[in-house]
Order: sequence, then C-alpha cells, then structure tokens
Amino acid sequence: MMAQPLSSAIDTAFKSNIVPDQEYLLQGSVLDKVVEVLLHRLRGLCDNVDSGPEPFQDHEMCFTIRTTPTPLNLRVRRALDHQEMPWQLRYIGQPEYGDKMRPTIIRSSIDIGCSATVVEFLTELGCRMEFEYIARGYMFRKGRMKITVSKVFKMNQNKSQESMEPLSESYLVELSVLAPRGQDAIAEDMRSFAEQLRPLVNLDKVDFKRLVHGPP
Amino acid sequence: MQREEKQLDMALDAIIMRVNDLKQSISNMIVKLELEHETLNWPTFLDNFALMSGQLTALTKVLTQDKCPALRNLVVLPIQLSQERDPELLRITEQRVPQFSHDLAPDYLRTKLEPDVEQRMLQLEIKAGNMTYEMAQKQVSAFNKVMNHVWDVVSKAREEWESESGSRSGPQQTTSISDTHLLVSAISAGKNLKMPVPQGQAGPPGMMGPGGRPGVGPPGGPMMNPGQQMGPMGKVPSGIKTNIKAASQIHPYNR
Amino acid sequence: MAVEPLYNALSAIKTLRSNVAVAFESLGNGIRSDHGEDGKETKFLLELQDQLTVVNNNLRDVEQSIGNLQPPHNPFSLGNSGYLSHEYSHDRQALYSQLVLSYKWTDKVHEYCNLAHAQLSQNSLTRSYTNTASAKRRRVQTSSHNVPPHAVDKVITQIDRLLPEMSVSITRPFATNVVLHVSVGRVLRAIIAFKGLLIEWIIVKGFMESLDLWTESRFKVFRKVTENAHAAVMRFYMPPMPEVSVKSFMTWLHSFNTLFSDTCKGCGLHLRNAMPPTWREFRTLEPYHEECKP
Amino acid sequence: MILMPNFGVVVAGPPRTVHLLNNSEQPATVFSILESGQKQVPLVSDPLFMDLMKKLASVYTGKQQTRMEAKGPRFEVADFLVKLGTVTMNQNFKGVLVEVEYRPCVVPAYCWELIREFMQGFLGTCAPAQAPVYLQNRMQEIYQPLDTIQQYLEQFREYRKAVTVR
Repeated sequence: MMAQPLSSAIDTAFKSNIVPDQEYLLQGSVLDKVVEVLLHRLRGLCDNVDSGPEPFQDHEMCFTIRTTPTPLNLRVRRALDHQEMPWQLRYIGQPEYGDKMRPTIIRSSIDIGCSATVVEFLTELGCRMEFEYIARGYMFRKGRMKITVSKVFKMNQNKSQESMEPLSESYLVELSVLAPRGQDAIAEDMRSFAEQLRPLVNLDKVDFKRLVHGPP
Repeated sequence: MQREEKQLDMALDAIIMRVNDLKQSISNMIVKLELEHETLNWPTFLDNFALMSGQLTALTKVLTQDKCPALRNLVVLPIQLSQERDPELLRITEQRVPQFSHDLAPDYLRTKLEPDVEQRMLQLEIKAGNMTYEMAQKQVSAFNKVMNHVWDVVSKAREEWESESGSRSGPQQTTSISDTHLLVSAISAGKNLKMPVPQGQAGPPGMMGPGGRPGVGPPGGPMMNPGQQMGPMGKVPSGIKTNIKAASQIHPYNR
Repeated sequence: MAVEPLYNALSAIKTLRSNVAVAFESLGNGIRSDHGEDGKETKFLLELQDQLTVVNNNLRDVEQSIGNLQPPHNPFSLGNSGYLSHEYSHDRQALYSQLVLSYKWTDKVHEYCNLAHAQLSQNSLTRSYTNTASAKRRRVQTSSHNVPPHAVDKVITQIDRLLPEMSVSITRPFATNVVLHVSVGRVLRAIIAFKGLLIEWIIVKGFMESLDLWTESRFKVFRKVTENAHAAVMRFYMPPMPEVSVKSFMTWLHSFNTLFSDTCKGCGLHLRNAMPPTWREFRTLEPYHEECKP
Repeated sequence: MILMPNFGVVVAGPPRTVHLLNNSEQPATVFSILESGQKQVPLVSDPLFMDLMKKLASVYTGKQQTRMEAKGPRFEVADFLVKLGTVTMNQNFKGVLVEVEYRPCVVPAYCWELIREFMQGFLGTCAPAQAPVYLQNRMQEIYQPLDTIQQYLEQFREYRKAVTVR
C-alpha cells in the first residue's frame, strides 16, 4: 500500500522479530473480599516492592471495523487519572489457545501511542464503537511480566465516577507479557508465576469465545 | 522331684529372658539419652517407656503364672564367698561384679529393702494409714478436679486448633470461575457492556475531548513510545500541563 | 581540665535516669498486689510521691553538678594517644586509626571555620553568604537577606497582581528561600532564585522548555535574554529597598512580553544578525538590538 | 539533513482519504490526516500505526496512491531553521518548497512579522506578504509539529492540482 522509508524500516523491524507484537496472556479473577490478600502477595512477589502497587484508572473503548475475512478489533485506552498521558490505540488479533501443553494464550497485539483525536479518527474511518468500560485497579511488574488487578465498571451515562456500577463482585486479574515473535520461553515463566498465586487466583487460558456461545 | 526341678529351670529361664529384655531396653534408653539427647523427641521417649512397661507386665505375668513354682518358698544360699577375682563371674555379669565377696553378697542376695529405706516406707505407710477416709476422698476429688480442668484446657485448645487448621485447608473460596468468565467475556467481547440502544449513529456519545486540533486538549501533542527504536525524538513540544508537572517533579535544586 | 566534676555530673545524670525509669515503671504497673487491700490507692499515691521527690532531688543534683562544670576553652588534645595508631595489634588498630582520623577531621573543620569566619567578617562586599561570581558590587545589608517568608510572599503576589501578562508561582524547595517560576505571556518562562528578597539567580527559557535552575535554554535568543537579565539584576540591585528592586526587575522582565513582535528603537527592524531585539532599556523599557543599544 | 513528508493516499467507500505523513524533525512520529468531505481529523501517533494501516488494507481500495516527498538541505541561522525541499511526486520533480521556522516562539502571531522580515532577507520580493491560509485561523494558538505537517499537506495538494512546474 505504501512504500515509504519509515514503513520499510518498520517492515525490517518486523521481519527481524524485534517488534514486541505478541502478547502472552493469562486471565483469572479474585473475589472482592480477598483482593487485599492478593495485593499483599503480589507486593511481595513483584519488583516494585518499595514503591508499592501502581494504581490506574483507564477508560477503554472497543471498536470494530468490517474487514475481510474477519472484522478487526481496535481498542482505545486512556488514563482517567493521568489526563496528560497519550492515548493508546491497540490492535488485538485472534487469540490462539493451543493445546494443553501451551502455557498461555498468544495473540498478536500492536500498541500505538497517539493523540486524543484517535476516537474521532477511527469513527470517521468507518469504525463502530461496540462497547466501553472503565477498569480501575493496580498494576505490578515482575521482570517483563505485567500483572493487573482491576475492577471492571460499566460506563454510566452521567459519567460521575463515584456512582459507577461494577460488573461483578470480583476483580479481574491479568498476567501478560508483550514480546517479539518466537520468545516462547517467557510463557513458562508466566506459568510458574501463576502457580505461585494459586489457590488464591487461578490464572488460566480463558476461552471467551466458547463462553459467549455457551449457556448464558 | 525330677519334674519339679525341670519346671523350676524352665520358669527361671523364662524369667531370665524377660529380665534380660527389660535390661536391654533400659540400657538402650540410657544410650539414647546420653548420645541423642539433642535430637531425641518426646514421642520416641514415651515409646521407650511404653516398651518397658510392657516388658514389666510380661515379667509379672510370668511370675504369677500357675506353672511357675512358688519362688518365695525357695532359698538361695551363698555356698562360697571368695575375695579372689573371678573372671567367669566378671564375664557373666558384664564386668559388674568382679568377685563374690562378703562385701557384695548381702546386697545382691537381698530380699528386703535397706533398713533406712524400709523405715521411710514405714513412715509413709503410717501417715497414709492415719488419714481419714473423708480427707482422702477430699484430696482425691481435688486432684480429679485439677486434672479435669487441665484436660478441659487441653482439649479446648486442641479443638480450636483443629477447627482452625480444618477451615484453612478447607475449600475457602477466593475465586469464582463464573466471575472470571463474566469478566473476560466482558472485556473481550463486550458481554453485558454493549449499550442497550443499537447504534445507528456510530459516533461515541460525547465523551470525546476537543476534536479537531490535538494538543489543545489535555493530551500533549505527539508523544512517542519511549521504547521506540526509531531514534531520538525531534523537537516535540509537549502539552503545557505536562511542562508544569515536569518542572515541579524534577527537582533541579536537589544536588 | 578537671575531670572530677565531669564524672560527678555524669553519675548524677545516671542516677536521675534510673530513678525516673523507676518512677515511670511503678506508674506504668499501677496498683500492685503488695499494696494490700485497704487504702491501696493512697498507698500507691504515697509511693509515687516518694519516687517523684527522689527524682526531684536527683534533678537538683544534676543541675548543681552541671553548674560546677566549666566549658572547655580549647579543643581537646589527644596528646600522646595520637601515636596509638601505631599500635601493632590488629583489632585495636582499626579503632584508633579511625579515632585519629576523626580527630584530625574535626581539627581541620575547626581551623577552616576559623579562617572562613575571619574572611567573611572582613569581606563586606559579598551579596550573600555564598560567593557567586557575579556578586561583588555593593554593600551587604543583612536585613534584606533575612525576610520572613510571608513578607516575601506578600511582595511577590503584589507584583503578580500588578503585571497582568505575567503569572508567577512560588516554590520553596529549600526551606525558606523562594524559587519563582514566572511565565510572561506565551513568550518565555523564567526561574528566579531568591535569597530573602534579593534575586540570586535567573534563567530565562522558551515557553515550551522545561525549567530548572542550571541548564540554559536551547535557543540563542533566550540565552541572550538570560545574560541581559543578569545585568538587570545588578542594575536594579538595591538592598535598602528590596521590594522596589524586585518590583522594577519584574517590570523589566515583563517588558519581554513583546520580545518577538517589537522592532528595535535604534534601527527600526525586527532582526539584526538573525536575532530579535533582546535588550530592554532599564528606565524606558524600550527594545534595542544588542548592537543598537545606546 | 533531509525533510521527507511522505504522502500516502487510501480511499474508502464513501470518499475518505487518509494521508500518512512523516517529518524528519520528528522521526519517531507518524502524522495521519483523514479527510472526509470537508472534515479533517488529524492523528499523531507512533510509527507502528503504519503497520496497523496495513492490517486495514482490505477496507481500502488503494486507488490513488501518490507518494510525494520534499527532500533537501537543512540550515540553522541563529534560532531560525530553514529547509529547502525539492518536491517530487512519484519520482517526478514538482518544485521547491522553502520552510522557515523560528523555533523559540510558540505563538505564530507574535513572530509572523519577524519571520517575514527574515524571509525578505533572502527571498526578496518572492517572500509572501500574508501568512499561509492554514495558519491564519490559528495565529493565536500554540504551534504544534502537526501544524507544520498541515502546511506541507496544503502545499502538496496545490502541487497535485498544478499540472505544470511552477
């Protein structure tokens, strides 16, 4: 489509596998009443011991655009607690669950920092917003692994942040690593880290597709 | 006569065997105490006692058996006393008794307690005999009361401990699979999050910042991912807000 | 140096401490079983009273023995113990070499302090306690160095209100002295460090640049303005009337609001050597190029 | 030094055009401008956005692929930045663009006169008397790198309309 020096530079980068575009992912949840225990344990396990957990509050919007063969999912995320930060546009590919032997979900993912005009841009481009939500919680780091413990809220119309309606009585726990293609060793590290959080949280490959089509 | 002697021999053999067993286990225990007192734990120690007590019971059983002739009717006579060292005696007594002399024989053949021990026993028996029935009863009940109390305390502590450890190991729920599924399908596919009204208009409902010019709104101009390998940023002015923030955060005066 | 009274004082302090500890301990324990059943409160109170009297007496002793002490006139001399660093035995050696080092160090500090004091008391030309290179013009007036913080705040907020195009924020990174962040219109920003009400240091930078006290602007024009601002600080320097000095400097700085849009009074042009007029006349605030100034 | 604002066009079903531009002053930034009728939506982003556009390829009929480039030397005079760019459209020479930036000043209105005087200094009568149309509505606002891109885009559009070399 475009043959430009910059894009060809990116092409080369992709070809030589230095662009971290693969996301290794494990998901789970923890009940509200024991989230403190989990946070405490994560504080001990993770790198940012002295600074404590990093709080965040993000607004995420999910867009789709009709492409062939499958529609494309794009996500826009912005930090509500740091309005001056750039917004994040994210492409997430189809997750691969693999067989029992594969420790984590793998999906391709492109993270792009961008300006606040991104929503208008996508809308004009022909994308349609499917849904939006607010995630509020804490982020931890352990080496390259990122652990988020967050509460998912529905967007309400009057936008007041106090009266947000939580989606469930659990916190969502996600363990993810963004790595270049072919670095499957990290998945093993993730599995062993997830093992340390058992039985408090069962981090696993959650196949939401089956859930959506399964019984409600 | 012949038959009785045979029976006596057999009974003595049995008794000697039992006594040897007992002796063996006592010496084992002493060795243990001397060599392993640092690592010895209470249960094994008590096991040793239990073993000895069992052996004692066995011994008493042998003594009270019908087959056993009445030993108290028999007399042991020292036939010969000698001041000479007797190697044979030394061997069979495991180097304990070197000679069978006047000095040692009375002690080894003693059937009654030593006089002063006997006297003290007598005193105690008198004391016990003098006690009235009520007093004894009272003391017994007091003792029972104390024991019951200790028993209660111990059993209560045990109950608590067991219930606690039981609840801990029990399946206390910290995570719910249905919640996991709910949350994951919500953030992945928008389950329960999709707006009730079907979107005829694709525009987001007015939660956009100022459109048109970027950087007029809060997010400041073009900002790069710091991890880019594309080289240093050019002259990229960031938002005004960022500037102030940066200035107050970085302490230039802190040397 | 009489050692005897020192020992006495130390032991008096020791007694005092132990008796105070006793008093607090019995106070902390409250009424004990050995107070008996009848009138235990009064007994306890009496006991406490006794202990407090003892403490009082001890305190008096301490004060007395302190009164007997004389402050040392000269630094302690280690004398021959200085040679203890030659001690051969290993475990001792470490201790004594450190002792001697720290003695030497304190001795040096003492010496330097004396020298510095002599220097500073002679040299009345300094503008402040620290010698800055550009600061040796006029007589020092300690009064304008040492101004209560709220007075400084008042003066600055007054100036802030006076000049509409200028916004000022006050920070105090080091206790009392003010560091001002000033922005003039959308043209420039400046950071000004004060000592009391005297301007110590100023850096002028572009509106989008990040401010700190030590790095210069990326742009030539603002480096030039910074230079001129240092000259202006000198020009407006007036210790007897620090408020006036600060006010006139700020007014001068404020005139840079039109740095890019004014033409030079001398040549009537915007640019000379690709630079806008960076000089402002001190009294009239008229813009001139560096090369055109009268 | 080279300046290369790149120019790619993608057209979707309703007339919508996405221009992707890149400036060597901000090498790690991609500027995208989406034109939909009269409306213009700019987006400033990481270069990875290019990769995302490739994923979207099936949406677009890459009908009019035009690639324009301004390339040339870069000079610094005191705080002025001057770039002389040779404009090519699909390898064909189109003209020369002169970019003058006065970097210390962030509000165009403050320094327009100053820049004009500077340009008269070396362009003589060729120097424009008026600020570019794009800037005229934004004279009082803080200048962004995106504003430079927008002006280049405007100039490129002119070149595409003009058939002959100016």
